[in-house]
Amino acid sequence: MTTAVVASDVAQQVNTVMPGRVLEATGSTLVVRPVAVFEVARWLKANLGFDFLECLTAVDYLQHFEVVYYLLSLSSNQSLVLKTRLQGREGLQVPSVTPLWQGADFQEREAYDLFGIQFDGHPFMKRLFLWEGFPGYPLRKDFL
Amino acid sequence: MLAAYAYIGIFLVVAAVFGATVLVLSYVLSFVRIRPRKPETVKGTPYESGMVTLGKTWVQFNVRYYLYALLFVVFDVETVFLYPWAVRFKQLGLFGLVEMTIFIAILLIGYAYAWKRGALEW
Amino acid sequence: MSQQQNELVTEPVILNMGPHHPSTHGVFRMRVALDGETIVDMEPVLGYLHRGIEKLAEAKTYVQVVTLTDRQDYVAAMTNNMAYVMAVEKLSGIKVPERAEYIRVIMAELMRIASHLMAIGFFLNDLGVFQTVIVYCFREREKVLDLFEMASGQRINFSYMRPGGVIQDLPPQFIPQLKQLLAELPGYFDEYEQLINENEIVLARTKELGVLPADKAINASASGPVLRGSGVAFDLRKADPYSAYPRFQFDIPTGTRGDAYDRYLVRVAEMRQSLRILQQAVEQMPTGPHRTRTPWLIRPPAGDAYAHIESPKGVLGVYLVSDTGISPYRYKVRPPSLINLTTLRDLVVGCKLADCIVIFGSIDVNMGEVDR
Amino acid sequence: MTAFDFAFWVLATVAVVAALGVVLLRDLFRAALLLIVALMAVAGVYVTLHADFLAAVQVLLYAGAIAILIVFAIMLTRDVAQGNPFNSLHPVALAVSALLLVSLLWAVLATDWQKSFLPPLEPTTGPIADILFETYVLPFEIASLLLLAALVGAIVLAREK
Amino acid sequence: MYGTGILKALAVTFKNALRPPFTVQYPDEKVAISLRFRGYNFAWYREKCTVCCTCAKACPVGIIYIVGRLQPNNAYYAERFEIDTGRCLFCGLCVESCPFEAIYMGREFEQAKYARREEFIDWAKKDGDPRVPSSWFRPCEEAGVETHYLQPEQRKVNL
Amino acid sequence: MPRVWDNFVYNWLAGFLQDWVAFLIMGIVVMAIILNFLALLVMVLQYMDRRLIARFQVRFGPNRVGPSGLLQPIADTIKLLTKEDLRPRLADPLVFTLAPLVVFLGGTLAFAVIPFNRSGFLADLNVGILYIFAITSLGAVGIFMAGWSSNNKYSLFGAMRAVAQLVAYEVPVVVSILGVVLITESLSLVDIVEKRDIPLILLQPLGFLIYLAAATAEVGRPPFDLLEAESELIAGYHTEYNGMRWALLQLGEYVATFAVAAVVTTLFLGGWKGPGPAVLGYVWFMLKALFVYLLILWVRASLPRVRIDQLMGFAWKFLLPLALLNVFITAAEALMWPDFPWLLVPVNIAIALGLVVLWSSLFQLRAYRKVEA
Amino acid sequence: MNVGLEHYLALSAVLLTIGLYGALAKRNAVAILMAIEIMLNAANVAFVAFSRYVTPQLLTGQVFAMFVITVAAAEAAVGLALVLAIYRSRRTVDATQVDMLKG
Repeated sequence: MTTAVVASDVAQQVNTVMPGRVLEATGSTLVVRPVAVFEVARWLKANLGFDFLECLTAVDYLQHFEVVYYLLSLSSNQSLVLKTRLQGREGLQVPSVTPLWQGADFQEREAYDLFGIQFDGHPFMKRLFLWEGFPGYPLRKDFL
Repeated sequence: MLAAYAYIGIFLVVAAVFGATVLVLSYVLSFVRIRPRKPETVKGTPYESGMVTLGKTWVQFNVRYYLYALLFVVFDVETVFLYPWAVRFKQLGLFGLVEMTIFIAILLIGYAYAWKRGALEW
Repeated sequence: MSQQQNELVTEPVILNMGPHHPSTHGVFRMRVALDGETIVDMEPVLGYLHRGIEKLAEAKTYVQVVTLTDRQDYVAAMTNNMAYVMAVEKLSGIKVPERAEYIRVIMAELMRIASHLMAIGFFLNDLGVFQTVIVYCFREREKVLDLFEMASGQRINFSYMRPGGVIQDLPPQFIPQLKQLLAELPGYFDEYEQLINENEIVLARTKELGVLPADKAINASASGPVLRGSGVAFDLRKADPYSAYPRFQFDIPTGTRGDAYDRYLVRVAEMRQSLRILQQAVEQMPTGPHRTRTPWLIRPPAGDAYAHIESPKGVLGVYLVSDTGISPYRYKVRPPSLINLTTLRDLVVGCKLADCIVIFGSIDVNMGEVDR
Repeated sequence: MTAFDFAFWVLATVAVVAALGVVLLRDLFRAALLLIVALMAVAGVYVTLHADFLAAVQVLLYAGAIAILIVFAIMLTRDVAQGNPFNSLHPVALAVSALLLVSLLWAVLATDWQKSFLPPLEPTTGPIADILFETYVLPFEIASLLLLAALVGAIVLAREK
Repeated sequence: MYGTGILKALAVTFKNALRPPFTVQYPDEKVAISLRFRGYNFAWYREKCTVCCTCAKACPVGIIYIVGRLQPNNAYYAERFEIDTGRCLFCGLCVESCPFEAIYMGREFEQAKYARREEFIDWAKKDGDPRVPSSWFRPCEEAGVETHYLQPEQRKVNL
Repeated sequence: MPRVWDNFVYNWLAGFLQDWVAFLIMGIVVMAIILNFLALLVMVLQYMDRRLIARFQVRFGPNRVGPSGLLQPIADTIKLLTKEDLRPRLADPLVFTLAPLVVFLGGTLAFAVIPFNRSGFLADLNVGILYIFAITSLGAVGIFMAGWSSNNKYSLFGAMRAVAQLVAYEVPVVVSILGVVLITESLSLVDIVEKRDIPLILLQPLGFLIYLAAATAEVGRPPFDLLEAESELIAGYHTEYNGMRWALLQLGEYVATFAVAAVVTTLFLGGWKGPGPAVLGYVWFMLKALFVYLLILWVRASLPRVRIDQLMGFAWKFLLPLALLNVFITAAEALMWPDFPWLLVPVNIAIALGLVVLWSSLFQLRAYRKVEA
Repeated sequence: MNVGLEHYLALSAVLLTIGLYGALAKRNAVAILMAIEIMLNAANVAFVAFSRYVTPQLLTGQVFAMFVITVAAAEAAVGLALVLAIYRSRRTVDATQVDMLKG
């Protein structure tokens, strides 16, 4: 049975190494600052063994966008939800985690395609499903 | 003997006419409105999985094709010598066998060389 | 390779493989750069089947979305249904009766068999067997689909599961026929193995081809037979047991080398394990209600939920966000096919044109799921 | 005119026209195809000379092998698009060739050839073998050496590395 | 090894060549479909329908079109009950949602028409037509009907 | 003069016409019969193809047109005749049109020398075998023309593969027949059939296997159908062809395949020989040839396609050495037992099996993936 | 006039001339090789014609023709390989531009 790690414990550990990155920790959900995503993810991968990025997605909450990373550790069979919140609607930028997990490649491109979130450091930030020049980002709540 | 070849020559002509007739027949059918003829730009484009062709079609090809052709030419020449040998083998006897063994052996050196140098790899 | 050596070889041909190509399993497009027959670069181009299911779901009620999930992975719709209703149940805290869990497991395992049969058939088709294996595989798949039709009334788009259970109990003829199928199928699987496993040409074409090392597979978030073919025994049915799976005995078949042949072997072995699970499920089948009563319009509490199951293609996750409305605020699918495709470029570069098709076939993607 | 004469004239015409096409056509690929036609016509000429084994060899080797080698070379050197132009020596070459043709024809017609009127041998395969493997053993073995040398040399020249 | 695998493969195809075909001659021969088959030809019962329009609301693609008229006895009378079967998903949510069991899926599958508009069918005008209701979601319909589907082995094979 | 013409019709014609006119009329009539027979044969073969493949795949195959779908080939022909004529705009029009003709001729001309019966042949050449090899390689030139002129990348790949295949398999084909020539001391197909009473497959089992494999490859039949590999190249060299031109290409391909079957029958299976009166020779020949064709078909229904490098490797590293060995073994046998007694049959079969096993353990058709340095 | 030795020799001469003209006047090295093949064929025609008309019972001419074909094959293989090698280093098959020995 995959156990969900207690986020507050993780938050404590992260805070000792990199203070001020974690915004919130409830249940198994760790919310971090957008700029810190890559650092925290790297730390999580290296220290807690989260080697499997199961799911990466984004949600439009109108006031902010939330990028959700569902992490899995195959060795210890633990899961953790990493979230980050991007304020505003234009010029959204998050560091890409593709260098850490190749599996983020298409998922980040999909998020860019459908939400317009730029992932800095992604090697090939192009639209995935829609063609270049498609107007707008269809999964945003203000699209149509 | 020449008569046999004459038949083949006539056969060549008749077969060519037969093939051409089939093509012409199909062509003629387009005049009697049985075969449609509605040219369109898209119909004239080469099929490439439904996308527009990218880049040139007639591009330079890999040299490996040439190496194979090379080997082929050499061994084809060899087989050409083998046939008269095979026909007269029983008269030639052991001497013929030795002769051909030397011939093939020399060529096999080349074959082994080609194999070793990777000409037989794709 | 230095510039000097490369001089006569350069000038790659750019070739479009797809979208209208006989062996791209739908509408996948690969833009391939070839040097002679060798692939020097490849770029997958997706989106030819993008229907915006995630956007559509935001305007449908929770129950109506079930009909959309049928159309994601249309060769394995039952598992899509299951992942979705599990997410809804998780989100709104609906309990599922025991019998419904068993029915779901039976359906999911039958679906796995049906999907793997199709994968094997098309894999062999990509290898160039003139349609023969695919016809055999479809013969067996039809029998599975007959069972589905018996239970749900449809052969492809089942819409069989509902939050809280399944729409309708199994018909009385179902279990006898399932038992008959369970008795028949191993013989057919033996036949495939006889046809394929030792065939020298198949071995020559698939062994050591498209090798995906375990660490790379994990890093690329590959899942399903692709991951297990690389030797990682990761299966959500064991790792995070859901539904009635904790009650069944089965093994996780894994490969050793991670090549195309291993992925094929894993699929066949998984079908046999599925038969094992089905056998146990049929024997243990409890009685009781097939569904808890749920309101027609479900209004889950605000929040999000992520449910994942082991679909035939890999880890199928559904992420649902609710704003207490009658339709999902956000419906996101983690499509295993799409993410398994991540490694395709690395696997394909350096191979021959023909291998490219085989590797793609061995990954077994479904474009409906990739593009959604 | 006998059927034999007719065959000769047809074949000779085809051979000459195709050969002219090889030289004159701008499209190198078509020129190569015409070369095959010319070689086949020459094979036909061999047949009229009762050399049927040689004719088969001609088709097998020339039209089947050497022509394919040439086609490959055309594809590999990618100059099909540029065509098959003449060089600056074109007029000189024409003059030299014309001179040669005239002198050769004069030689052919002026000489009193010692013809024999014995019937030709038939079939030819066996006698060829006799000559090849008894009289010309050494040239035959040397031919294999030549082929070996050609093979090795060509592989050395054509390899990528 | 040594080509034995190839021989085995040939043996398998030969063995299968001796089996009867598993496909059917479709227009002449039809495989029986299951009782729950969710197919074409919706069975709609006017007498049960109260024109509550639940089915129209439940339809994920919104292709059910109902016009009702209030009768003197304070009941609604359906003047039109149209389903654009050309766009139908055959999901059966209309059946599932109907509180009065007035609509059933049909068990037909030959749906081809010559024009799209012919797929737009007003079931209210087909009152007298024979109905082939599917038992999907209405298990009561299952009683008394047997043979679920035809086994290929039971079929008479003509080559 | 072949005996098939030496009949009463010819005598009757020669009675009031000039000799060569009678000859010509007779020739054209016989040839027209052969050509129409070939066209009809292709229809039968195609029908057989589809029906039998369907049997291997546990389905029906064409069965709607006519009784048991017998009229399907005719329906197809009518359809192909009335197809719109399409040619890619940038294609080379002349070569594009001529290519199907060349392919057709390459297949058809081989039948000029194949003896269907003791006297049932058009011409008996002293170099019959060489003639067949020379002519069938012409078909590859036609395929190359077709692929090249289509201005389509898939076609071009198919064309290159076709020539590569020809280049690889011509040599094993030619060498594998040498054993037969050694035994019969003749290149004439009629002589070869007449010479020995037992089918040569018994004396030359290895040669038979090599020839069948290599000739299948040369005409591009599965598992060596790389030139039109539908899972990779869509349709290969004939991607851009349709209508009657395509039909002619297909005709040529089927005829070439049947030519392989006919050559196998003639060289290895004893040609027209069989019990019964002389007229039955035709029947025996056709039965044997169709049986060989059936073998090719069966393989097609069962086996996957090999890859291009494996294809070439198979020809050069497997078939060619074996064929050469076969030649020398046969030559040694011819030296020791010039009459090839019956005793040699089991010996040769054992040698063939042993060599195949030995060679396949030396050379495994292993997957080969080039590791880039 | 019946076709005899002179006709064949004349055909040989014409083919030789065409080949020579092509070999001298062409820019493309592959085209030059093709012209040379025609010349070799012309020589072969002469060989076989002599063999037929001068020594009909002795096929030395035909054997010579076979050797010529062998040489032609070797020549084509090496020649085309040379062309390829030159093409590799010079990116051209224009024989007039190939002046390697000049350095």
